[in-house]
Amino acid sequence: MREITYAEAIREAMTLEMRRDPDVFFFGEDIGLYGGAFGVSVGMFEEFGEERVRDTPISEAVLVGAAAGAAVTGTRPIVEIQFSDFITIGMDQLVNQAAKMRYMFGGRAQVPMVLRTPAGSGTGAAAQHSQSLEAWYAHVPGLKLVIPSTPYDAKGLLISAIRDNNPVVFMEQKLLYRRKGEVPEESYTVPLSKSDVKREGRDLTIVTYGRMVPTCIEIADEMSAKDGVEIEIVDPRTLRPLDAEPIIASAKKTGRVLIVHEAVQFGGYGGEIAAIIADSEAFYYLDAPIRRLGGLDIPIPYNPELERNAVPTPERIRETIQGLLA
Amino acid sequence: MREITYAEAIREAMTLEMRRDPDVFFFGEDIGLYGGAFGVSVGMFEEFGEERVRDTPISEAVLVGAAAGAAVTGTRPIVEIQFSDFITIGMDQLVNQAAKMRYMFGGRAQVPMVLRTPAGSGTGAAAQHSQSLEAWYAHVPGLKLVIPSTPYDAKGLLISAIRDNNPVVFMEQKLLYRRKGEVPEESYTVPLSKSDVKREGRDLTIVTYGRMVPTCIEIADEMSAKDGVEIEIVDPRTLRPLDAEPIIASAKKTGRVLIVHEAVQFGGYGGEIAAIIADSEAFYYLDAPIRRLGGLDIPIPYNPELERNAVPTPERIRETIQGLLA
Amino acid sequence: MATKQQTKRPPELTKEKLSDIYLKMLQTRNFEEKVAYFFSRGMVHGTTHLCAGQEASAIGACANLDESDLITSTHRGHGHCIGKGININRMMSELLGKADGYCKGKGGSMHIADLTRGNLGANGIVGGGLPIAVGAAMTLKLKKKDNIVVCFFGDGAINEGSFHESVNLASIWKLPVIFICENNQYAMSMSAKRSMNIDDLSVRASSYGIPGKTIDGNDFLEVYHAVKEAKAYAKTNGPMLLISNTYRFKGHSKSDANKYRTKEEIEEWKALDPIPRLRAWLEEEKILTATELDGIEKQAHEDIEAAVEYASNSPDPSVDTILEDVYAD
Amino acid sequence: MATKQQTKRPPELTKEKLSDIYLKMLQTRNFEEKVAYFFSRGMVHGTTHLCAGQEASAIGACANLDESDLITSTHRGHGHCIGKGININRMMSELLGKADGYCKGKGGSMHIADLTRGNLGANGIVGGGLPIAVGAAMTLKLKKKDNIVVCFFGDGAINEGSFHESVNLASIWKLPVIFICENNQYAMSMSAKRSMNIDDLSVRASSYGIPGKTIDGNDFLEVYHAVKEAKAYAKTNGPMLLISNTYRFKGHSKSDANKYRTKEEIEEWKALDPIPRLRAWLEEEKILTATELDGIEKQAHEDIEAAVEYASNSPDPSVDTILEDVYAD
Ligand SMILES: Cc1ncc(C[n+]2csc(CCOP(=O)(O)OP(=O)(O)O)c2C)c(N)n1
Ligand SMILES: Cc1ncc(C[n+]2csc(CCOP(=O)(O)OP(=O)(O)O)c2C)c(N)n1
Ligand SMILES: [Mg+2]
Ligand SMILES: [Mg+2]
Repeated sequence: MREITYAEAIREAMTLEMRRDPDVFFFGEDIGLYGGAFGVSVGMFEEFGEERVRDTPISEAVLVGAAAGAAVTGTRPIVEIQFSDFITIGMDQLVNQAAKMRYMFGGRAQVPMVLRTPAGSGTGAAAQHSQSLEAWYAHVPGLKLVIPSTPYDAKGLLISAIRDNNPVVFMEQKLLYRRKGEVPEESYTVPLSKSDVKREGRDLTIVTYGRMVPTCIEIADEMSAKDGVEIEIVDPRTLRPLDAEPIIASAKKTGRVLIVHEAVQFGGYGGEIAAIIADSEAFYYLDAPIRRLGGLDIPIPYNPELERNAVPTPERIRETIQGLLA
Repeated sequence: MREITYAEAIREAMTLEMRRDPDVFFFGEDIGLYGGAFGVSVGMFEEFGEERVRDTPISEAVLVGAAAGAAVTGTRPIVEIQFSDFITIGMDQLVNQAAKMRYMFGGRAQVPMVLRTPAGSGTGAAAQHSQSLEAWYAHVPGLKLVIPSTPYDAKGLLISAIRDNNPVVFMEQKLLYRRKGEVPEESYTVPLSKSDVKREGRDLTIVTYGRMVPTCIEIADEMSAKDGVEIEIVDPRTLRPLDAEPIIASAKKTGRVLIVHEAVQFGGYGGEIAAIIADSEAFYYLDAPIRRLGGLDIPIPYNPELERNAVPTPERIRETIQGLLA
Repeated sequence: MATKQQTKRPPELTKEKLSDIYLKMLQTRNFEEKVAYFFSRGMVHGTTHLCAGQEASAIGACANLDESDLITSTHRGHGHCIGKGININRMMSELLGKADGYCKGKGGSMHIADLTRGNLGANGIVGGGLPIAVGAAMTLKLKKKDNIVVCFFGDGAINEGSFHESVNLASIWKLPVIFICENNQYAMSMSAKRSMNIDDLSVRASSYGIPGKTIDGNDFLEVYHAVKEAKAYAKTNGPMLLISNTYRFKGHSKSDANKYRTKEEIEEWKALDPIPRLRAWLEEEKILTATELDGIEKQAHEDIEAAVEYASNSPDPSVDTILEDVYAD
Repeated sequence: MATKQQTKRPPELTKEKLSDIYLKMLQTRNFEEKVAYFFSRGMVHGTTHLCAGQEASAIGACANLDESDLITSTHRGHGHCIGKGININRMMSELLGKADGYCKGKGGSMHIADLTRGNLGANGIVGGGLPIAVGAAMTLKLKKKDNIVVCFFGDGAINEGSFHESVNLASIWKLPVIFICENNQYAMSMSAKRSMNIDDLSVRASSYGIPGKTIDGNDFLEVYHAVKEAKAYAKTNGPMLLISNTYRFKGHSKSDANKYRTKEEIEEWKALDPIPRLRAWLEEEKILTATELDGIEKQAHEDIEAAVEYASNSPDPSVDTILEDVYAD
């Protein structure tokens, strides 16, 4: 099958939906002629024009809130926040408005918006441009939260997100933007809230998402070839509402669990996964403590070697797996 | 000993520190003549005058950021955000500026500020005024996070927070403001990052904080009297950086753990506690899955009976304990 | 104490329309008196923010709107709701947290919304409605609808960043929004004088290259005319900022000792109460007779009694519904 | 293409001072040329934002400041740093992520700060520095210090809510802050014309009842004078807003195809390059001879070479330091 990048897959999802549904439109900083800070939307302005692909001033609070206001009145906006770190400026609008409108209004409103935003470290942009704050959004009833790990998932999940009638935070992974994978040309959906077993195995379960998925798969393949260890990798893809069953089932099967994410470990999403397993039937099947490997307890540093070490490195992942299997 | 309320204890801490240290000052919305939305600062404007007790416009972004700017230049501001839900508007300043300055600047800055703010439901103020978002702050390196559960702790912890050289988010509990407890008149500190065993017991550990502490103690006392069950209650008090040892020790001792908080369970702080236990030595001593009891997966509703049921009720806590002991 | 209401009466303000307007102002006042009573008796938990004194501003603005025009409101939104044609029975039910309330008891005073009539909701966040209004106007533009959005907010909200970002965005995209700042002189205990270094808040329009105008918000006709003009302007030219000067007679919320303002000041403004002013004008202009006006007052009273009756008979929401309404299918 | 620099020369601008100013402008330019080179070769990871073309604005403003005056800067802050007297060796080291950098390699281009000289730091968040500047001025006020804060930000930042909240708060408390908007006509690809419905951004001062003034930011003397006046004003009266009109010669950051502006426009502005303009004036006014000026140019060049040398010899930070510097004791 044709291979395209993660960024192209995202562009394709937006483009297909905008062709299909005149209510879908797109706005954000430098997404027009410039094509977005990461080039994700190159060419969309040319295709759809300035009514549906709108460059905005640097005003994240109104961007997020306007998406909610547009959505609740009958359109399907996609708003891009240039780096996920800047959602902080629109946090009230996202969490107090978009996420809560439906409930506060007794179910008599819906807010079908998508907030697309790149997350993560690894680009040398330091502390204010490199965070992975998905744990925050995962904690907010009313929001959905999606983090795709492959071009295929990115396209299918984004189409689902655009069609979904709720506010969806769609966190893209900077370090995956240029990564290629097989993606059908036609439109298709990958359902939200469906965890995906990205690799089957019997010896140990890794729960991970986003950019850590390919890293963990590589390690797993390597260890399979070298040591005959078979690691199962479960990728929740939608972090809220979470489809926990496949995670619990895998933990039951392997009895050993490692949770990996780039986000700061303390207070990170991995805590929720660990807690769910520790309070599930799988508890009785565990042969070892539930291990987590997240980012160090620091802001992301600038120096490349420090930056690399601020998040789980392949070396540390390997070591932790070995520790768990020992 | 003299008994005063939680709100009075907080006022006393601020007042004593402002008398002691001319660099401490205080600003926020309606904290002056009005005395604060919850009356916490009544009389302080009269004592310290408008240079050091400053009413502000409704502008949470600059309030939080100005506290950081004042702190990094040599004063010790206390900023009050009228409801913790409104920190969302100042989130960039708190998380991208205040919390990260020191690290980004290679340790060559310090930001000794305190952000005081009331949190929690139970006052009939509905979804936008009732949240418990401590999990967010707990996830941010560079911040400290304190939630006191008694008037005694409130006073001593706030004095420590004011003297601390880092940005401290000090989340007060609305439902505790009017609750009384013994508090010495003189100045004293309760150290940050020191978990406190609020009640000793051998049969089960409850880890909880804030307003759920008195509720859990009452239930524990009741069950002790009625069923002879002895519950140990550990209150971390400082949620970041966490003193995990006493929690792990208690889990080892009792073998059964329940984590209780008002915040939405999914993605809540309880996940971190559960994960820490599940990855500690205590794992090997557990006789039952680690149970959590947090808020339901909804925004806080208005109707009083719905509101009461949105967070762990004494009945549900009791049932869960019984389930764990069964 | 001028009764300025002598401004010309436009033809569309028929007797029926004006009767309805007067009725709505009275309904608002009476509604809130009931609400205040309930709160003072502890019959309702939580808090509420009364707009008594500000009715001309709310009702006068909304009198220009069709059902398909949109509004965003605030924590002090009872007048906006009634102005936009809400069902009072269900509004009262919501205040009492009942199942028949607009939000099934989940929203309460600060979150009443009626999307079927273009009311995008009150808001518990000061300044929270402005970005939503801008987004709603984006929908109107995208769907080429000939409607407008009226965005209400206070003199406190005008100092939030969201005001600045919202008005700027609306200005460059020429979105059909009328930003109405109801300047009741205080944001909780903070007076507009202390919170801003300017006297006439309408100067803020110039930062966005849009027209700004300050009006007597206690004069129904002045409000009506200003919003009428603004509506015509907004449809073709984009946003406008109106500062509607007014005053709240009651405390900020149920717990307010009013320490920050004087009795004299309150009395001065009470003399400018928009309701008797409108009545006086309606009589002077011989649009309605004293008897007719009395009749409307009685009607308003009865409507609210009926609403209380309705709300009291409405059941509490079942706790079983607590998990519903978080996500749409 | 006027060389307006004929404005009167104040006595404190001695030959030495002007030599230093010219040197700093050149150092900034040369510094950035090196940085651009490093980035284009992939010798530095991450990104950087060059202020080439804007040096008069940065250095001209800072030339008014003592070490105990404070500044907040932006992502495009190299000129502010050098203007505020930073050690260039350690600044270059930081850009290269080295242990001797101002931030020990943890901050990089977007986070250089030098608190010992009143530089409160660059900022990766557009508009992020404004609230910090206001807080810094609160410290000055509380401690009764006779200093000011200069807060730099861009024409993009002026649309952030933080601008509005910050200037308003400073205005009511009469805090000694000069808000300097360096209007280089673009925020990334968004022109000021498209992002605002106004031509002269200084009108925004009127929203806060403070003075606003627009100046030619490529004219060193004009900048110098305006900030001198503003400084005197700010110390007794509170904040002021200056719009410093200028232009960035380079793309927004290292990856910018410059699609949104024309070659012609760039050339027009290059003709207004503040560095040759200052040189021409210094020569015309016979303050410095051509030989002296050449000497300064050589000096600037050597300073940057030395900085590169210093930075290259500086070790990388040890990975063992990664967990340090999160919390103060
Ligand atoms: C973001 C935010 N900050 C603070 C509050 C608390 N609060 C509620 S209403 C209010 C005053 C609002 O003043 P104004 O905008 O003038 O409206 P008014 O109450 O006068 O109608 C305050 C401070 C809030 N609800 N939201
Ligand atoms: C809050 C925030 N939004 C967006 C960005 C991405 N970004 C960085 S610089 C920039 C343009 C800033 O424009 P301006 O303020 O005019 O400064 P200039 O780059 O022109 O010096 C943008 C959009 C950011 N860093 N922070
Ligand atoms: Mg007001
Ligand atoms: Mg610019």
